[in-house]
Amino acid sequence: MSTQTLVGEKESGAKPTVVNDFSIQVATINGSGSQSSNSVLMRAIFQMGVPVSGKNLFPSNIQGLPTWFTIRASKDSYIARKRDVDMLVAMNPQTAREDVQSLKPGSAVVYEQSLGLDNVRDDVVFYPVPFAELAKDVIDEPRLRKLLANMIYVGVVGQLLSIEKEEIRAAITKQFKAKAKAVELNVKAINVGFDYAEKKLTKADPLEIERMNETAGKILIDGNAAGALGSMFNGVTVVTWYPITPSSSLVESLIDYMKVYRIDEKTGKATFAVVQAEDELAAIGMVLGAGWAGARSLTSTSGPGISLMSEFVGLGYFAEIPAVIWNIQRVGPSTGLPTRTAQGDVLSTYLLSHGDTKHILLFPSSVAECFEFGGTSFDLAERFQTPVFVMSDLDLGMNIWMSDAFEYPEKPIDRGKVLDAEALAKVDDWGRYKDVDGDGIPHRTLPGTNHPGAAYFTRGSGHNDYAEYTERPEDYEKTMMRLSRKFDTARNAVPGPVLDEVDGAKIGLIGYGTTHWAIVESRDQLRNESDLAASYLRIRALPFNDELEAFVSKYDRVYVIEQNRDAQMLQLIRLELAHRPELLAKLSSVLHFAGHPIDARSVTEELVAQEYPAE
Amino acid sequence: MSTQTLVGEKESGAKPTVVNDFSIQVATINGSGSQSSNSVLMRAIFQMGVPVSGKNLFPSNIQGLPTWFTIRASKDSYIARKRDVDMLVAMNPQTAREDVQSLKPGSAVVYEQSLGLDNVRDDVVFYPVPFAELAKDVIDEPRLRKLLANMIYVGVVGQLLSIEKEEIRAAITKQFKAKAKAVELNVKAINVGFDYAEKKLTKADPLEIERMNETAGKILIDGNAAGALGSMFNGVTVVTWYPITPSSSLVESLIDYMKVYRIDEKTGKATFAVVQAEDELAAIGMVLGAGWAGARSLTSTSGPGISLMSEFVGLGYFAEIPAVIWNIQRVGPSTGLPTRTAQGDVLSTYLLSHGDTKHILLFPSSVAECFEFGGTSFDLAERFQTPVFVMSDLDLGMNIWMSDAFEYPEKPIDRGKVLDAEALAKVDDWGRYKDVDGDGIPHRTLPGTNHPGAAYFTRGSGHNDYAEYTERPEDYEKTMMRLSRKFDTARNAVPGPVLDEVDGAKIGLIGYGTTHWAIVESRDQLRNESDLAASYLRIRALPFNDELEAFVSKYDRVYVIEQNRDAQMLQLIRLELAHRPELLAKLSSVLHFAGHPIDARSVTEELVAQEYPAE
Amino acid sequence: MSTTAKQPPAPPKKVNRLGLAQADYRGKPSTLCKGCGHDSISNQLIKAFYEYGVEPHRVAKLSGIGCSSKTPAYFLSKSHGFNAVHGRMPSVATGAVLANRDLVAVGVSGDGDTASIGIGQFVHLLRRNLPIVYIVENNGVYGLTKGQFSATADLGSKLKTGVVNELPAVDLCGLAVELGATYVARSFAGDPKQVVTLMKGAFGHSGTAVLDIISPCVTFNNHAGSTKSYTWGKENEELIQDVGFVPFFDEIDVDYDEGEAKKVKLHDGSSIILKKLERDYDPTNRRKALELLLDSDEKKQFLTGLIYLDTKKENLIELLDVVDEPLATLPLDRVRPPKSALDDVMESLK
Amino acid sequence: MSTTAKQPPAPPKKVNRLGLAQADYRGKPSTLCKGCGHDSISNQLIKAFYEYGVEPHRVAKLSGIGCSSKTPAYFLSKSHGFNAVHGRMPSVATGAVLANRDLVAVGVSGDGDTASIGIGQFVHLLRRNLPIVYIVENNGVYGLTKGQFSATADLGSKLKTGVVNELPAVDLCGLAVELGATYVARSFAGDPKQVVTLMKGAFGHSGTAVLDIISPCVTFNNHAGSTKSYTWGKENEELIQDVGFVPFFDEIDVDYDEGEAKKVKLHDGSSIILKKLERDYDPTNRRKALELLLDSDEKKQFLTGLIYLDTKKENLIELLDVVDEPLATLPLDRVRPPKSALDDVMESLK
Ligand SMILES: Cc1ncc(C[n+]2csc(CCOP(=O)(O)OP(=O)(O)O)c2C)c(N)n1
Ligand SMILES: Cc1ncc(C[n+]2csc(CCOP(=O)(O)OP(=O)(O)O)c2C)c(N)n1
Ligand code: SF4
Ligand code: SF4
Ligand SMILES: [Mg+2]
Ligand SMILES: [Mg+2]
Repeated sequence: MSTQTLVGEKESGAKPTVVNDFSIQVATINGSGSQSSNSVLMRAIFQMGVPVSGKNLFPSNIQGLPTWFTIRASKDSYIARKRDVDMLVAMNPQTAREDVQSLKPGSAVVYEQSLGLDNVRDDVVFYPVPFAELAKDVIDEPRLRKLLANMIYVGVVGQLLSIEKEEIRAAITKQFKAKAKAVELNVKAINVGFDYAEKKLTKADPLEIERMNETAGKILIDGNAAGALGSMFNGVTVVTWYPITPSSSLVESLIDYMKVYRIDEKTGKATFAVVQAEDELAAIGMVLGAGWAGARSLTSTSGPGISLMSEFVGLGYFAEIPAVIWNIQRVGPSTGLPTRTAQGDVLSTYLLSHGDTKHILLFPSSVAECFEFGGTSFDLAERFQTPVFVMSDLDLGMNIWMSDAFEYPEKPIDRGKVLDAEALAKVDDWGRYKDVDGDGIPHRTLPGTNHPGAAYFTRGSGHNDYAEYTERPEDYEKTMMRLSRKFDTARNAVPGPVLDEVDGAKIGLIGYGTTHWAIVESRDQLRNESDLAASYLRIRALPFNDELEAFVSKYDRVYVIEQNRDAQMLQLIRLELAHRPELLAKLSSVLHFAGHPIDARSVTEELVAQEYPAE
Repeated sequence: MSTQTLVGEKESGAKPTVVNDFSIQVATINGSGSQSSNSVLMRAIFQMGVPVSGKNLFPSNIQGLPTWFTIRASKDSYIARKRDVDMLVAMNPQTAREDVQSLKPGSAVVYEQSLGLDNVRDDVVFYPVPFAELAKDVIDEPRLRKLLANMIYVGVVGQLLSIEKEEIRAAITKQFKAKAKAVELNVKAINVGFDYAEKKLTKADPLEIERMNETAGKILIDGNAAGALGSMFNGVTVVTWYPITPSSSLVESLIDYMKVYRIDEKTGKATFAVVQAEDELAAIGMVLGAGWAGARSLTSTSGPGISLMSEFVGLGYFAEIPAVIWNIQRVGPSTGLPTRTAQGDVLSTYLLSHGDTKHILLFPSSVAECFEFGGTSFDLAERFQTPVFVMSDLDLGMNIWMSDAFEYPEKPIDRGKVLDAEALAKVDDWGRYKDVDGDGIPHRTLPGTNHPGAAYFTRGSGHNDYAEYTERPEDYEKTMMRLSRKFDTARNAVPGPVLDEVDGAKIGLIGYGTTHWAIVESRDQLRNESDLAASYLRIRALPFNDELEAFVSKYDRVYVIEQNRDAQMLQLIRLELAHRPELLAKLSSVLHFAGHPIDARSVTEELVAQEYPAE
Repeated sequence: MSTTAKQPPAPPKKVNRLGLAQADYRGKPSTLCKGCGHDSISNQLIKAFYEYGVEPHRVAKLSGIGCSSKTPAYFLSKSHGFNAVHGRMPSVATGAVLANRDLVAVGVSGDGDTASIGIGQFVHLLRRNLPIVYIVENNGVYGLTKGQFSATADLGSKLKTGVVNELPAVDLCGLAVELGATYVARSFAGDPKQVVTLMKGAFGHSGTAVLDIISPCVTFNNHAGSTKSYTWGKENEELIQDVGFVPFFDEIDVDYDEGEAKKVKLHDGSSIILKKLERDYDPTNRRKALELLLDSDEKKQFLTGLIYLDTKKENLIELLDVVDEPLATLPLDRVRPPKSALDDVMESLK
Repeated sequence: MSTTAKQPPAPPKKVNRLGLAQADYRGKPSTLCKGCGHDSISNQLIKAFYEYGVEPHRVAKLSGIGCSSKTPAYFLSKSHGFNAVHGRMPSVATGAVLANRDLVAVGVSGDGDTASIGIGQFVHLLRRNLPIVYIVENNGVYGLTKGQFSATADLGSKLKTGVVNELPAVDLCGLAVELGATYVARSFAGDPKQVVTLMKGAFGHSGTAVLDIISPCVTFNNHAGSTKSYTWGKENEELIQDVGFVPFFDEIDVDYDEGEAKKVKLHDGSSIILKKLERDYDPTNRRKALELLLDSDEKKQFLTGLIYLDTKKENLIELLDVVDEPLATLPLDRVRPPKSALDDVMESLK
């Protein structure tokens, strides 16, 4: 059932070779400084022209607990998580035995010699390395030795996989920028590892990195940084936040970028304001205040923060105030698993707040889409005068993804229906909440507008077309029906689904967000291994548009693939298609919700099991 | 189309008489002291043995804005709102003309003479009364005159409707308890009104109150007081709250009752603790702390408070802590219409908090059920170790309903699976979150339990069977699947739906909460006026059990009747029945969501329109 | 010593330095109880804005939820207003000022809105020294939800229902001085001269100006159970009980001099003691201000006047070093870096 | 003046007045960074509980979210623990104590948990004088989310990232004294003698006891950019930057006398000045306590010791006048009034 390509089997008659198609997992302890080693290793492979992706599985603490970083090399450019690990670098005594146990036969294990792992099993390849000892050759300072031991494994692994030393050196230079001493010491460590492997280890596994040309022009970036860039290049001016994993790095990246690229040349002053709020209630309150006053304003948070924002978001919906909220989803409920990924907030975010509320949600699948939605989210928030959520997740937000370089946004931004003093002068009988255009979207003015008729009173209580307080049933009903109409208008204004249909396919797959990458790969597996063609619809936003119904109509069975327990998107699809009950019987779920990013193999197995149920 | 019974038409040949079947609406200004007059009028009718109900439509301010109090007398014991008003008492100059305009022809209008309303239209009966003038005969003090003018209209209306003076006097005595001076002054006012009507007004409307015997043993009470009583008689010990309309009176009643009935005889100390919290986040936090420590603990709130509780409620779900939350729903979103009724929080409360969460919801329809669910909510919260919501609304909570007297709860309360030191000693290898019984419900211990093995650590982060911190996928999945199982167990433990099926009916109606009373009446209208038999299922809780599916299966068309814009319960029903798509086509909605309580006539009209669509 | 009824001032024929009449600063008719202290404060705001001469379109009126929080609808109809959610106005105001630093932000809140549910946001607003005039219409109760105690209710005070407040009052001025506000004053709604003066001072200040204004709730402090209850209520106790009748009161009006202590009788017959700061009091000494507040607290007096002033501390907008123009309306070319910037970043990620 | 490494104390063979060994008060192994001040405090709690002789089953450990808030798992395994949501532990603690007044409530929080997101609940906890020992493990940063400033960060302090804190620090002891806590102390995690003594005093107190304990974060205060940075870090600045490496530190240990001021060097090379209260200082004078805090603030010192004590004020449980037994476990016949009561009520509604 493996999709790994075995090369060279024929030619040499010797051990098969697995080229550019495997995962390396480094098991360490967090806070031990292995992050840069992992980056260097990944980048070196990337520089060899081989597509890579990196996933960090880290604990919710700062130091001393197990961490696994997995680098996937994939000649086919698959960048989802690969379920099986092919090479393990076992540096963590706490988990080493269990880590080794969980490998599939034939895997390779590089490990700290003193851990004595070679007695754990005999169907994997062991490469013992005395890292601690070797580190002494690199540096005297005992604390730094620990650090450099990590760099030594990069050397060892590099040698075992035939990664060119020059590329590792280049990666180090990139990692440590211009810091000569650091570069020098780390290169020294790499060499020690390389030499040791060359002299003392006998290659006995099939894994190999071979130069390709698949990464030219590509970048490596995490989704949070990409979202930050997208926001910066689309005019964000007010940013508020309260730190929470896995969302903090979005704002932290944004600050870093804006300090460089958003300082006014003439005055040296900032064209933005960032405030670390006292909590998420304050963060969203500030965003709404700023949105009301006309700024492109965003905040970024995760589950607990979303829950805390609930009351204010209802105000945003009802009083019609633009706001952008990035929800970098993590595993809930409650504090849940703060450093694990999920798509568990779809329903609760869609319906966030009491009363009849519904919100626009965007689901980026890629870092490029994080960049793109950095702008889309503002355009929609200002056009529809409502909170817009960008539903990313920990996997997308914090892991390292390969992507085409982002394209510079050439088109102007959409600031929606704002009347300035001049425009207002031309309007007869303006009312803040009047639906003049029939699309449910009224016209607004900004505070500070120098026109005697510009002022209006914003409130979360009952209001009429002129923003006056009212408790009249007919006024309330009118406002609520207009809000419904506005939401309908949004159906065709939000990014529509992306379709990839296959002639003759009997089944359809529906995915969204980070599920995408496992689906892409799984479709290939299904076709290649089970001769099963599957069309694919990727949802990019809520509310749905009609393409969903058309898609489901076409296929015999449609699987909604998502990362939560309760099949949350499937539920929304059912509601959307309730007027076509005959379609509902076609729908079922593939769920993956234990905190690790979804992988293609699990999807494929589940789909095959559902398509060909055992008698 | 009127359901009013016209009596005496035959006998006298004179004007038809409408006996014990009409609504009286008193239009005043809030803060003007008309509340007690309205109560006296309603109670007098009640004491005449005629079923009554009272609905107060009041503004969200304290003084000076229009208020309408409507008393319905119904020989058939209909206690829903009646859409049309039959007699208007117009005391408020601000709205008098509009109020008169909105009457149906033939209605009666008692009004302050100086308002000169008789030129507004000529198809209603006008009874001008110089209330301000008359009040001078009652008392000198100018401010008190305003008050007593209100009591004078009770006399006028009483005389016009043939309410026995004795019963009004008795109602006054009840209202003002033993306060001799107050009773005396008010009785004087009544007499002035009575006399005036007798001497100066000519009865020209058909309305009449005639003695019946339909209220013996009945009580008049609002749902909030009923819920308070139910809680008090079922062992509530810790109460926390933050004032918010329309929920405040639940806790305020509870305090009043407990101060009398829950003071320890021997010590004079309270067997309860009430804390006014600083906000709803604190209120729910206290409830969870108390529930964790073993108390029956409740809080009461409305929409904005529910939204603020979102984060904590997720903790309650995931860490499995009993809590009872009364959601006295009002019109949302946001601040909405704080003094208007709605059923708009069904979806958001059911799914409250981020991540995969679901909660038990109870939907009382009557004051008797508020009383009953005062106990049921605790039994369920403690049995299922989870937050339980009682979904009342402003109409039920704050209006005056007639009911059979409540029955004393004889059966013991269910405190769920709690292990004390003794029980724990008999348990082998206890784990806080172990599913020993296969029902998904684990066993808990309370802090303070004197047993070395009793302690465990409660957290909203990942935990295993032994309440230990874990980030392991398999532990997380196990916990989440157990929580799902537990929720399934609840399906048959919560109050099941109440069925009233009619032989030969082709359509079914589904209602819940206060929709009930309009449905009861509408079913009679449908049968009597349109020969349309309708079976009825009243939902009393979420999650559903299988009776829902069975019910929908039986009928050709099923209408879900509710008071929100988005057909929230219908959506949940669709999801529940998604595995039987053929049932979905049967479902449609009757919605009523402008803030006034739903009435039978509107339901009937809508159902007839949907059943017999115009060509 | 007497509290006299006050007539609403006749509209002046004059105009201010902007050529606007006082009427240009009016709002919609109030829907509060007759005699409510909050209405006095609205009138004082109208007067202060008029006299100070602020362009209405530059003002942003912000509030939370409560009777007090409704008042922004009752003044300055020509200014944008934002009635937010309960207790969270400070964050909304912060966002608005970040977006447009040219706005003159006026926040109106109640003691429940600020000291109960809102104390967290209030504390952090103070720390940030956001440029805003923040008025607390302090009546010690939740007016709009019918008279429960707030966190500024005095220890031992008693509700209509007989409930006694057993918890200490939060001193908002003390908090404000301690936590970073740079203009801190206390006054009484019935002292228009002082209130208007303090308001105008606040308009001129560029940092957080807290005005804690005692503003009696005529409805829910008028409890018959109090031994000091208002004569009329007392006599007719039996009658007015339970009927939901809200008697009309006239606004209280006081006038007293610097350094003077004045006992003011409230509608319910109870009284409070106001003590006006001496004319030569130096409000720039933080330590001194805190000590004075402790003093007056011990003497059960309300110290009125400008208690603390710091004109040197940078406000939030200055700290953030943003451009001089409103961020909200910067043109695209100033908020979208050039293509070369993206190229740069992309290069570094390759 | 020197800060010396401290060995974990050897487990004593002795037992306390309840016949329990110190080991009976231990918790699970800590997962905090080596050298974290919070671990010192956990050990001090173990020692204090042991020495004071509290039955572990009577203790309820409560916390919010943060590195500090994790610590209740690391002491007293035989006590129930509750790790609530971020910043809202006070309400959970209040509920638990209301339910069972026999519980000895120990709350552990961080400065972010208490002074940022949690300041509202903290203020109201203080007002209520809930019987609880409330420990703030104060490091001026958000440890668990990787080192952002909290509201107790000192003005002008600088993060690893170079960001400078421009906002004034909230003085939790000042707030506590002002708002109603009845036992207020400050200490330093590296001074076990003083901390343990203050903890034992707090166990004996029946009201809100706030212990503001300065507890350095070895990881996120160890910024290479500081001019005072720790020698080792300084030398190898280039290397350790960017790598996510968390160096191990030994816990800081100090010992100094009453009345003494002591400069303590922190892991990052910066230092703070602790000033121990004089032996004859009388903590029962609120006014004096507040003035002292102002003094030490002006001198940029941290005043350590028992700053304020009020043994007379009723705590929340006493105020509520509840029965002596835990409410949670009252038998049904004491919490369900008799049938006659319901009959009464029904009669009144007829
Ligand atoms: C989240 C939330 N909780 C409760 C309420 C109900 N509520 C409205 S106003 C108010 C108190 C207002 O008191 P205060 O701020 O002192 O204003 P006042 O009416 O006394 O002027 C409350 C509790 C609400 N609107 N929102
Ligand atoms: C509602 C919410 N927002 C944000 C977070 C993320 N978070 C976890 S701990 C923490 C700060 C902890 O700081 P502090 O209380 O000072 O504890 P320390 O780690 O420094 O001991 C934050 C912001 C969260 N868990 N919940
Ligand atoms: S209830 Fe009190 S605060 Fe509210 S308007 Fe009336 S007098 Fe003013
Ligand atoms: S990050 Fe700081 S506060 Fe957290 S455990 Fe490490 S040293 Fe302690
Ligand atoms: Mg108030
Ligand atoms: Mg901290």
